[in-house]
Amino acid sequence: MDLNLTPEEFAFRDEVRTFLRASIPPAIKRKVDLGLKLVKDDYVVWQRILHERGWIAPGWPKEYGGPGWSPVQRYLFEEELAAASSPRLITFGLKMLGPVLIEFGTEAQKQRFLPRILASEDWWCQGFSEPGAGSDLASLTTRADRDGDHYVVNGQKTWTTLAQYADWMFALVRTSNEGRKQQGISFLLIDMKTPGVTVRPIKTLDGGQEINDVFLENVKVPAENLVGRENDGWTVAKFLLGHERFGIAGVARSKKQMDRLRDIAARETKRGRPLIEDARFRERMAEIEIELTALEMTELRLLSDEAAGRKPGPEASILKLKGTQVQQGITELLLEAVGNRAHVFDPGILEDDWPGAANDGPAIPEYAATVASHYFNWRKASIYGGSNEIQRGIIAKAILGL
Amino acid sequence: MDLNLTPEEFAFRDEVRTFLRASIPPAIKRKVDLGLKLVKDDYVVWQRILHERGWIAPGWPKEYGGPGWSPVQRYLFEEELAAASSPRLITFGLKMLGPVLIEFGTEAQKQRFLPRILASEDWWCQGFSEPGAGSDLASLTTRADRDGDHYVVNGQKTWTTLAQYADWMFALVRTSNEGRKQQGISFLLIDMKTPGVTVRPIKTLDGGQEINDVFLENVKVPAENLVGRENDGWTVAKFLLGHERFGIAGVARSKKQMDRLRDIAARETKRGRPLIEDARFRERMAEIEIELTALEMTELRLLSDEAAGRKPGPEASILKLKGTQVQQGITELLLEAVGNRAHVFDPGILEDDWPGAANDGPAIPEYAATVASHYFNWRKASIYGGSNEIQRGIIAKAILGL
Amino acid sequence: MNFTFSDEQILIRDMAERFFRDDYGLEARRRHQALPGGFCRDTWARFADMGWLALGIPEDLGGVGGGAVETAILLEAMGGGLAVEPFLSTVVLGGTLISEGASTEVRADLLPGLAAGDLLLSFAYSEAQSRHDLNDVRTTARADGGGFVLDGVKTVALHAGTADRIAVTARTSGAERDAGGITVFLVDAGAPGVTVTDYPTVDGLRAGDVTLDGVRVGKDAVLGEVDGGLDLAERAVDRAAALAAAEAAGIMAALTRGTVDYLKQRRQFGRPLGDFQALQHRAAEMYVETELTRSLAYMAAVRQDGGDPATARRAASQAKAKAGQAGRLIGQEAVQLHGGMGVTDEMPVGHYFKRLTMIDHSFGDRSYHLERLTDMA
Amino acid sequence: MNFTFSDEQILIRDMAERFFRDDYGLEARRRHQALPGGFCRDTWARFADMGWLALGIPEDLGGVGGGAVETAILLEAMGGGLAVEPFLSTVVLGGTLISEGASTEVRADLLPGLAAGDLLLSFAYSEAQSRHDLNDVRTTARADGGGFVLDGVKTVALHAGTADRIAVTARTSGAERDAGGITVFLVDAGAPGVTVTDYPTVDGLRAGDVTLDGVRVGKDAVLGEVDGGLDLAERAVDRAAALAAAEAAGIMAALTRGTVDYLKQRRQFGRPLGDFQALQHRAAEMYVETELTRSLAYMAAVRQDGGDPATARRAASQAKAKAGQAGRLIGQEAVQLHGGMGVTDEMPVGHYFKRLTMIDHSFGDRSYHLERLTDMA
Repeated sequence: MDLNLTPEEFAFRDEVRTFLRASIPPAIKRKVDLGLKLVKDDYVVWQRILHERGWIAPGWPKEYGGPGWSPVQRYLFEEELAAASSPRLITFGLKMLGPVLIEFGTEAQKQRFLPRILASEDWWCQGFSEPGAGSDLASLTTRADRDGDHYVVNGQKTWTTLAQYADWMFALVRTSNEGRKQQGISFLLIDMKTPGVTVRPIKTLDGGQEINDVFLENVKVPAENLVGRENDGWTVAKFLLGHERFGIAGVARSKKQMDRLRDIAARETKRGRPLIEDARFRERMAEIEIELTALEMTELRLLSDEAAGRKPGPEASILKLKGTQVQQGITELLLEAVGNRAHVFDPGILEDDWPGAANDGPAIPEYAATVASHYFNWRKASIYGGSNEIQRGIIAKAILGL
Repeated sequence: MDLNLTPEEFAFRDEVRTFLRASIPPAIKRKVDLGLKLVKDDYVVWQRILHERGWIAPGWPKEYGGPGWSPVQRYLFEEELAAASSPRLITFGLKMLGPVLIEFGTEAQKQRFLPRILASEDWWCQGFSEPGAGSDLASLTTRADRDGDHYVVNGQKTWTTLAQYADWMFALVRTSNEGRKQQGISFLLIDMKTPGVTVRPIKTLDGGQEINDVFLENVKVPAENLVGRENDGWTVAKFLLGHERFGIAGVARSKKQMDRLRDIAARETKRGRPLIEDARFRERMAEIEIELTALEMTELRLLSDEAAGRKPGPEASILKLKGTQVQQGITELLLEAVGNRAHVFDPGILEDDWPGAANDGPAIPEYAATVASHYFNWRKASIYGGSNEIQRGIIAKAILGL
Repeated sequence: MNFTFSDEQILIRDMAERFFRDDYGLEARRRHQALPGGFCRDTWARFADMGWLALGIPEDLGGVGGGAVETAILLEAMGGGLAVEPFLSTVVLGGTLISEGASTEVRADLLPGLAAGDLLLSFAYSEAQSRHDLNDVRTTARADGGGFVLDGVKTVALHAGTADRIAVTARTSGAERDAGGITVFLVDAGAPGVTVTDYPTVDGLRAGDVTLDGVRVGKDAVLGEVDGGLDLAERAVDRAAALAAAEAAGIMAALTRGTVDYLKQRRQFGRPLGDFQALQHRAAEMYVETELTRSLAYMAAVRQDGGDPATARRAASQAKAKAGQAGRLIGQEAVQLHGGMGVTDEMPVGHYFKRLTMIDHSFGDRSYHLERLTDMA
Repeated sequence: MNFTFSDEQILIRDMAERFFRDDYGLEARRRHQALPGGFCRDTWARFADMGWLALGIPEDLGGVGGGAVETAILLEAMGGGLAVEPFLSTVVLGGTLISEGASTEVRADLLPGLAAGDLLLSFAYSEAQSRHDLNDVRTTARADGGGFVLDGVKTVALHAGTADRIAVTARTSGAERDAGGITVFLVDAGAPGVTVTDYPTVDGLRAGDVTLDGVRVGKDAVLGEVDGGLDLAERAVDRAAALAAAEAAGIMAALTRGTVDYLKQRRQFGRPLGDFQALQHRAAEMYVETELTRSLAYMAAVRQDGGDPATARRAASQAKAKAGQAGRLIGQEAVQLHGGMGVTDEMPVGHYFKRLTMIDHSFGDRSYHLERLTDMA
């Protein structure tokens, strides 16, 4: 047990830090720092920079283009990404489909899709949730009927994040109604340009537009786009949802948000003094820092297990559950920090090219403009990717045996 | 809507206050103020004083010996009782069995038992819980078999509060195994001196001894001691558990405990100043006072409904649920207030005649001696009389229709 | 002592609930928000017709009497109805300032118009540095001839953009955070030197920043006492805090109801969500917290009318602090229990959640009121 | 960087867990409590045999080396075993003070005895007025000839009644709450003028008040620097705080396990309690909080050995504050989920609950450590 970095780990961190800080485009950094809307191009530009350096897929095996890092190196990379104000890397291809294809894909599928994921040439979205199948994912009803060398897909997916940018969707579809509902599900890759695919945006409570309905009407999908065996998609889905614990706690980003909170609290005033000098506010910051540190140490314990060869287990549910609580706790403190400026809504922040708080605009400093939207928007964190209720159920059943 | 007292209410309150403060024996008051152990005699002496004044059973109809007070008067009386450091009045006869007999008892039962309850001549205990039937009360198995003009009772009751003092027990027993488990239960009055009744104390985690196992072995109970009809005891039990909302929130006593907390916080020091001047501690006191005030106002709303003729409904679950949370919250603050003196355990406080903290004893002031025991002991409040889980279930089902 | 509504109060409640159930709703709200000024003038006129704007105004000035409890009843209904109209700013803040601070002439001049729906008001007491403290005033009012000249910038004044008159706090003497030396002025929104930057708020209402650049007002613009305006301003804001707690209670009740309905209707794992005990218990907590907030809100309303000022202040802070804590819990739980539907713009839950959240940040947030209670006790 | 136990550490853990599973337990604990001094000398000798008392002591002084992580592993097991022996007071507090503060001669004189189980220690730093602050010292030490004369009363010193030597903080200069001017002395428990009032604590351990009435000690009784003892005292207490968090984590794990077992076995309404989702979710929270506390406890242990003092202090406070919050939650939930059984003296749950609660009130409670973090940041 040693919490200090080795000299090699120090050197690695410095190398990563230097590169990331020098390479991130300032316009993208500004958007991330202020919590502004990022558009497709922002993500793609940045991901290609990382790809060129060979760092876009830290979790992939070396033979498929991963950098071959140890868990500690991956942890340090996540830290430095966040510290450098990197946008979140879009996970659908890199952390979800990529590993799935490496595990279950045919050689042809791997050769066709993996390089394009690494190069951010294809934007993937995830077609899992349906209007009638949220937390109870296996009750999905989108149908894929085999017709010669094609499947014909009919149904509706919802809550499909950033589908408006997507070239492809990986989807769970029902190919059989026999047996338990988990049986009869298949994992299919769908070209979003296929006739019959319609994307309709869903406006969220913060005014943003990240999620969508995707309607699938007689969509013809070549049978070669089946991943794994027909009717065995649940196995693929479980692998996808369970295999990746890196980053699901969001520790590095929460640390960055704590920096932001400290920065804002230093600018805001209370009774004529900087808010950050207020003992009560500091205590609430200390409380959340305890939770964040506990979360980080727990993540490190699990990573150490993994480095020692243990398979990822249901303990990762702690990371998702507590991670979102910490993230949401920080958004609450940010909201409180800006006082009654929290009311001010500048619709411009939802636009791609917000110039910043105009001098003659409402009395909201640039740093405060997105705080309320962020608080509202981030309630989704404890709902998606397995809600906190689902995570508690996993812990109760898979760990405690209840 | 008027939160001020009318002149008549003021006069009533003054009358009650004057009498209670003049009448409470100082030795009893001291025990209550310090949270020391009360023995049977303490309760009986005090209850007889109230009985002589005609105030022992505020909830009873006038014709049975109640004072005929309005809900507001009863509320004021509870307030003044607590403020005068009255022991809790023992509820088994006064608030449980009394109203049951008035509603369901035969004339002979009323004449025999009610006057003795008023005069504290009989001490009653409650024989409901069993080792296998806690929150799921209706699954009780203690059997009463009819044998001529008697029942023969066999089984075990547990968690029987103050059974060691009891002359009589009212018990739920199974007289039939047919139908739903709620059917086949009868409500029986058992003389504790009957052969076959054995009381065994259960030590609680605070070291005290308030609860007991009661073993019933071939106990002969005259059939005339059946209350209500045979196999209809569940109706009686539901009436007993549901009819009394006065005082279940414990508002008056919690106010008294807040006074005690303020007193202790004024004596304890932090960084060379009285603890009560510490902003962080004050804030925690303010938080709990908000909850206590909210609880009190909610109780008043419900009492006003009752005064206006509405029947008590499931809303009373709020009072029990929140009432115990407030009480337990105060015990937490008391524990924190005394700092590391909380460790000190003086077994003498469990004795009847504790002389007070001796000058050459451990460095614990008299006011702090019972604080930790009280914290531990009071965890029971959210378990007995319908646990908080049961109360949430009642709210979800009976109020929200879930 | 009693906690029951009078027949008249029940009438007000039933009428208001009926109005918001039948004639308002999420679609109407969206339409109102899109109108100039961000609310519906016709609806405002109906408020006037129903006597809602006349509450608290004496009958000889066009009012209907009544007090804070009646207003709380209305606001609870408005919470459930998600109203966007400038009721708190005009009737509660503005109305209180004029009723308690204005001369007989000014009252007679303005209150009938307020009651009739012809006069819209705003109270601009906040400044960029002031956080929730009313005594932190940099805006100055310099005596000049018989009147005053006002200079400064006030921020986040509710419905300032549509107000005909704007009450402002300004410093007539003393240093920035002194309790003394503050005066409340009623300024014509169209007066030379007054600029209002109007903007939407995140909860779908409107607010504005008010710039005062050498604005000249007469002596008759003073509400309350010169240099002694802080108490008047705090009374008005305390009243708004108490009544906002009632609005919050109305929202909480709507969210609890909506969540329970959703749990009953939505099926997962082969049965309604409402069958899951963990969710039942959480819905029960929402209900309990709603009732506790409601109790304190009405207590606070009662305490705002007459009686001991310290009691009124404490009651307002208790109710508002409770509304902040319970509102956060209930809002977050409602969204969480609605799952993915909870974060969409389509369902009412998100709109309730936003309004409830912003009530916490209006008239002093939970932290502010807790600290105030701590200082007070 | 890694967070894995070495093979040797795993050995220590397995041995300790086996000992407490096979050779300890609630009945043994009751027996030990009833013995003179409130613990079992034979068990203490076994602790010595197993090398537990030699942890942190150099090999040439009879020790086995090792550091805070090994000690945390032991304490986690002791938490699960509900041990009543004076390990924290003798090995952690006393051992640290001597190892870090004593002269080479005194260390060579005392540490072998400590490792062998022949020397019991206590650290009396608390006074009636001091709450959790180590700098609040009224006990005086007056220089006299080559030595000092000590006067004062120390309170709630863990296991003072059985200690052979008692370390005390006393003021050699400065005013009551000054950080400077405090000196740590190691006093013979049998020295003239030393009186120990020994009493049980609510969690089944023992503590004592120590009266010093003109107690004469030599210069060699000083641990650390004259007037500069606060830092040494705080290091010892911080180490105890960090390791008490590990003990707390062990208790939390035992409570979570015990509660889960109870939920599986106890039937209500025709099925095991463990089938009820609301209870499942609460058990899951207990598990999560246990793991978070354990993570911080080991972090804090690692940080106590060498490295930056501010980092060590912060880590100790974070772990102890977390143990306080999580301990309260888990202890209360365990009792509640055990229902009526939870408040009896018969089941282990109540004893775990009491010990866990009192850990919060040892070495600074949650409020103290939060405030310290607040002052520090």
